[in-house]
Amino acid sequence: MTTDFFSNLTVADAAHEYIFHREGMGAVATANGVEATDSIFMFIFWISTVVFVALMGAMVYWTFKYRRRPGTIAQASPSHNTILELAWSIVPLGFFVYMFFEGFHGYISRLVIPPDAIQLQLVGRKWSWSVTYPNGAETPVQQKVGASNVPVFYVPEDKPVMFRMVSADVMHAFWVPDFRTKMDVLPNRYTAYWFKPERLDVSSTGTLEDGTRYRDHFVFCAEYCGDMHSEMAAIIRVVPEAHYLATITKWNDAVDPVELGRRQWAAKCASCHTVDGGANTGPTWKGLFGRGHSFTDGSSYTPEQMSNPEFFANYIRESIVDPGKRVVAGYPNQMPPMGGQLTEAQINGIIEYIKTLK
Amino acid sequence: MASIDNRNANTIGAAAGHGHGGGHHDEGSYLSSRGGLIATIWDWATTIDHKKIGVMYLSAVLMMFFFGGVAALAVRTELLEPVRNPSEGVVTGQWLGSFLGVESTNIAKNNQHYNRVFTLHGAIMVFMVIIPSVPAALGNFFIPILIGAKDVAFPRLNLLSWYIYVTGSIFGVLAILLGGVDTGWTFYTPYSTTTDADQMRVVYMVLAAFILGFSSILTGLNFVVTVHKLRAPGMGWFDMPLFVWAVYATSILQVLATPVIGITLLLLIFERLFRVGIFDPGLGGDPVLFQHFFWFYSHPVVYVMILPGMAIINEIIPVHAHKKIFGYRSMAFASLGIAAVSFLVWGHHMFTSEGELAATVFSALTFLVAVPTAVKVFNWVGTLYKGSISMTPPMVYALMFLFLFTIGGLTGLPLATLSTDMHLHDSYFVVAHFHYVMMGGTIIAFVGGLHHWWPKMFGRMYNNRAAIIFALVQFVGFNVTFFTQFVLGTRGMPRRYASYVDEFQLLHQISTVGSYILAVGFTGSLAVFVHSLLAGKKAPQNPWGGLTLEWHIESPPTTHNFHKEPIVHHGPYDFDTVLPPGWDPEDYPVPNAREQAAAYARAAHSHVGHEKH
Amino acid sequence: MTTVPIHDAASHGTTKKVVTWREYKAAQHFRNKEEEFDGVKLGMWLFLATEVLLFSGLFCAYTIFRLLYPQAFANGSSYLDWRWGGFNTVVLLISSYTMAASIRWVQLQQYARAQANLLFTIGCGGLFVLIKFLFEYTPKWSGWFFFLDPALSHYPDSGQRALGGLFHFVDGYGGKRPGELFSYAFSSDPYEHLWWSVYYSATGIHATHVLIGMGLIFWVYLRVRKGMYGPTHYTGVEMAGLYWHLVDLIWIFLFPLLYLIH
Amino acid sequence: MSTINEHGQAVKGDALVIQPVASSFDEGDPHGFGKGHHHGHIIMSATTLRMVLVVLLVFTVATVAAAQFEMWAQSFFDIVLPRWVNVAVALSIATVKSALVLLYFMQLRYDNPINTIVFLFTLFAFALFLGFTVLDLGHRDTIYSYKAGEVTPGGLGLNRRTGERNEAGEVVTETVTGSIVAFARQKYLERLATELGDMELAREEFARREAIFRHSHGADGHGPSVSDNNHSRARTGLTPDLYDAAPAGHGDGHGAAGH
Repeated sequence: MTTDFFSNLTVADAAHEYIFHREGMGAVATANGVEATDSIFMFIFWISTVVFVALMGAMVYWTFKYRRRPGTIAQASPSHNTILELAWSIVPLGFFVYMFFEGFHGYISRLVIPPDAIQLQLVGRKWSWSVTYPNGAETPVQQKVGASNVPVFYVPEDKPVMFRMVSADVMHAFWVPDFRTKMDVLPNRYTAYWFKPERLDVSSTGTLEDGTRYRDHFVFCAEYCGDMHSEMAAIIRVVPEAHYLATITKWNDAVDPVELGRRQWAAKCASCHTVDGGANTGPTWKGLFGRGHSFTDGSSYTPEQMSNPEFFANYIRESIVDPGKRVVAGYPNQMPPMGGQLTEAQINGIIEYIKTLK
Repeated sequence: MASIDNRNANTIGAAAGHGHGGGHHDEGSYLSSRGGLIATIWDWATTIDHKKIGVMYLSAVLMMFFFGGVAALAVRTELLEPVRNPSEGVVTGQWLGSFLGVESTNIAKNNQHYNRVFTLHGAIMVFMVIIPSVPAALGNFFIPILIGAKDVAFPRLNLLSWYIYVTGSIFGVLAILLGGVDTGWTFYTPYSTTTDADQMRVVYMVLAAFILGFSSILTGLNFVVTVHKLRAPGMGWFDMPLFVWAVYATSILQVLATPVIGITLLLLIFERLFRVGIFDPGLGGDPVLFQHFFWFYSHPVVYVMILPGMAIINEIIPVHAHKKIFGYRSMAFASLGIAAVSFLVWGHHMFTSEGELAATVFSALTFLVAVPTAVKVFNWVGTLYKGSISMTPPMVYALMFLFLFTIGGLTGLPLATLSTDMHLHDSYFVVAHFHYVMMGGTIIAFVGGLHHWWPKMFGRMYNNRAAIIFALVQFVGFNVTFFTQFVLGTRGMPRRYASYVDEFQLLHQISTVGSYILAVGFTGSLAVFVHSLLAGKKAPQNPWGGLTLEWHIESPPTTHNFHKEPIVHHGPYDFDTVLPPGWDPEDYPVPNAREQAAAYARAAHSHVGHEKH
Repeated sequence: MTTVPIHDAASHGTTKKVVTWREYKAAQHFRNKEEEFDGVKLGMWLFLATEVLLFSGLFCAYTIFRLLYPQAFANGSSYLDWRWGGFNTVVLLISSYTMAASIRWVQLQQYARAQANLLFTIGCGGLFVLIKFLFEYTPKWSGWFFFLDPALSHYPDSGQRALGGLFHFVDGYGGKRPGELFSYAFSSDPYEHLWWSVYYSATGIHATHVLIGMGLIFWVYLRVRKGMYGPTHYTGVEMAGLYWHLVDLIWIFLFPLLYLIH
Repeated sequence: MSTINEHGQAVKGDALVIQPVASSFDEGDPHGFGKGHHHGHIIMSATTLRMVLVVLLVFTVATVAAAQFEMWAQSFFDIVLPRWVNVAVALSIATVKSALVLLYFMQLRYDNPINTIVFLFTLFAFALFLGFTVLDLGHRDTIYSYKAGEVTPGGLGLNRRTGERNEAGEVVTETVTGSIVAFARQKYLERLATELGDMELAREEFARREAIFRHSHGADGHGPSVSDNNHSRARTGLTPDLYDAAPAGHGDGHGAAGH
């Protein structure tokens, strides 16, 4: 496919396509700002290529031409040349000034958020992303990327979207390679990230069940944050605006506690707790209801205790609000207190959801 | 050692010394041992001879390079497969666990192994290999000789910094033996202050970096004083070889920047032990403040790493092209300029975390560094023009350096540009960029410098052809490994990832294959050196025809380097007017070669140029 | 095989025999004693540069947090008594003077006076550290006051005593500790623990330097007693002096920053 | 092939010395010791040293007096000086004092200029470090003001280590949400409640003790005497009655714990 693609392009476009190639999507999405960033990158790329080829050409040619011959020494040549030296100091400086200003313009346009941007709250935590929509909805949609299920965030096409970001624990960085920009997500401090997704008229990565076309973009965590750093991905799904509005309304409709709990799990717990019995950073939730526990402080709960719904609910609640208090033997005391990030209804939902995992 | 013992130099004069202060002169090579094994070891362990200390640094650095390299291979091997989910039967990474003695089917645990190994690789390579490689190993050996001194200014301090280096390395190894550290070599807070909260190993690793910083400070301090106070008569500032200039600039950086990492790591230790909270947002502290502290040191330290690499190239190119270096003064000032500007640009490591104002200022300043760097590259290539270029192994390495370092330098431009860095920051593009600079620059220059000075250090030649072949293997392996990573980076591969999405797999696999080729290349070079020590031909005094002071003395040098204080009468690169010592005037027709040869003969054991009598 | 022992003048210093200042010869790679002295002094200044930059991190942390949380720093500063700080400043200044004077006495071969000055300097350092720990750190950290502490009379007596009444406990006063250890109940600014983090880090590292300086000066004192320093060779005294003055210099800035401005 | 002379001209301006540097170079004294460049031995005069000490002590008194003047001006005349005045005065005096120490005690005035250069470079590096860090952290709100604020004042909270270990040998932690300062208040209040057996009593006792401690060190934390970015605030040091005629809550001696 790529060969076909290349044959229809000029060299410059082919290089651009190769450098930023995304499987199934060609070089780029056409999101806002991508073109400006790519053009300054390609400008630097071509300047660098010319300089590099010239320098290496001179180096190789002279190395060959002036190779050592017995009985001769180097020919006389000036050991310095002020004009030449000034020239090759000042001319690059001119290019650098241009690069700086281009980069600065692109940077500022990436920072100044359009007033009509849709505002979403984004929280990064070890090791997942969660987004709260303006109406309070959170995404229940998940997709498997690599080994993990990652959340899928819906955004409308061709509308500016802004994330106000904060981290719940260590530093993360929110990077969407297709949008060519990233921003660190700091604990206890807000940062912002905005983008305007492309129009969905170029190509799409798929079609939803109802026939809606969409395009997916990977989100990666780019600031090293621990064990599952590389699993801390998400997907931004660009859909038509009508579909976006309908979807987030649907998500926010009253859902039964089990479904609410499942969504919380998907958004905030799935990176450490499996529901299928698999091993992970934290204990699996499968069969948790009614399973005896022993803790690192030597105490233990019997299966009978854990089968008592009230006792069980209290235990789960305590584990969410104050996870360091009783740590299941064999697991690290690594979970952050989640009390501030979950409503009572959500905690209740999680408890109900766990009960269903037999 | 026995094989290279006891070889007296036969090149110039073995007459009795009459140096300063009537000191006791040992006319034997500095490598000569006296007495048995124990005595020899004791002699080396307590030596204050800068050459022996240099050789000890060299062996330690090479050993650490081996460990760091093995870790790198482990990292690359792990990345052959995109995802390691044991439950899906893709278990490429599990062997990494066994590499660390822990096996697990838990994906988080396996990722943890990966994280520890890349931290190990980074910390070892930065703190224990690249920083001390050129200044502490080759610098210790050659700085005093190049300026005509008997030793560095503070020989015992020099030995102390070697032992501090060893102590630091022991703490580092201790941290590894206790299970490894997964903070990354940058120790970013709050991750570094909260990970493995009950364990001491992160503290040990931080302490190791702190102690190694001390070693670095003391070495730098020593060199600054040495260069100021111990230059031979007649050697003005602008008569110094450019190697000395660049190491001098490096030393200033070491002295001025390293204390800041000292206090940073100290506060980090306080943070872990007492949770003082200065860097911890959990306590109202500021993680970005840590980054400022860290990069105020660690950006200049990038130049602590690359300037010595440039320093070596400054020596190799003129000597092997028999050509006066182009633009001596601009080279010297470029070294100082790079050192000065390097204090102004640390914020470019933080474009995505710092404020907009600082990012803009730092971006503008960052482009300034590119100017002196570009000047240096132009000057090196300019030196080749009308030279008499001999394709010896050091020259091959120098040309490789030019190729790789130019790529490394040019790819710094999109990283200095704000908008493109927003995309490339913390991606494989950055990884490739700094490997081109640090490895393609410093390490390649270091290996090239080793080839350049090996005959002088150990008195043995090596097999030129084999050395060149392995250099080319390294060249190929290096580019295959790291050029692919540029593409990975622009396409969206973040760094420090134990797993990745499928579309990156092909490039990752190419890169991994490249790293194996690279390993073969370095192993080959090691074999060349070992063969040289065991069975190499005896090295002449001046195998390459250099003019700087080290080529005026025996190979290997005697304990006191010079039999009497040298007096410098010509510049370090005056190939068009001065006959290289030990060279036949018939073969080297400089205008006054015959007269000079006669002058050498008169000054039986003098070491530099034509002394007045 | 040649077995000429490798031996040079620089290693003389490590032998048991005391080399008096008259006999002292420069290390062999230096041309003469003056050249060596200049070199050592340059090295010392470079080392002092590293010390200044070590403290620069603390000054930087101070500035940043002061800028960000001025109220916390004003509150925190108000717990410090300028009189202890001022007294300690005077102690260090006088010790700096006696240190400088001792160099002069060594140069003039007045060894008894030089030794007395050196001992006095060490004493001043000791007094500084003692005051710091007894009257400043201890009450704030733990609420235990030394019985001579004039501040003691202003607080309600909880009746608790230790070490035979040498220490009095004031309930609620202690707990002014850095970071996580902070447990002082009556503070009103949410960032006050950061002030204590900066305070203890800065003064603690400074006090460590005072202790190291005292050790250095004692080492120099012993060597003066052995007659190793004199008019033509007093490198050690000079270097210990430079170090001590630097410690003083740091305190000259720490004192107003921590005790006086708010 | 060029001659030496031609070369000599060709490279003139380049630093490399081709001909012996006979004019400026004396082999008997290769480093020019005879030319007065050596700065090694300086014997300070006793008078100078004493004068310097006296000046230093005077400046110490001056800097303390300046700080006290501010309080005095406020408590008697209700003049509130801008915050920077005190800072500027104190730091200026400190700079002068340190300059004296450097110039005389550390002999920079008489010494080899290279040492002064080293020190100035150090200060320059320090200035860069401080300047750029402040440039960043002091201007986070260049575009949006909300980026400068903290989400939770005093920190996100943490798992505070209690200093105890459980039977398994692991460090026992307790969860703190929000600032450790607020947490310390809460813990103390709970302790009082346990001692006194009643929360309301505990609150009263807490308020009583708070008044004592607040007043004693003079940081009221509220009211008109609070510092902000622009105004400094008077305070009294550890001895309350030095500036204050009638300290409140001081008479009843044994109010505190120990019941």
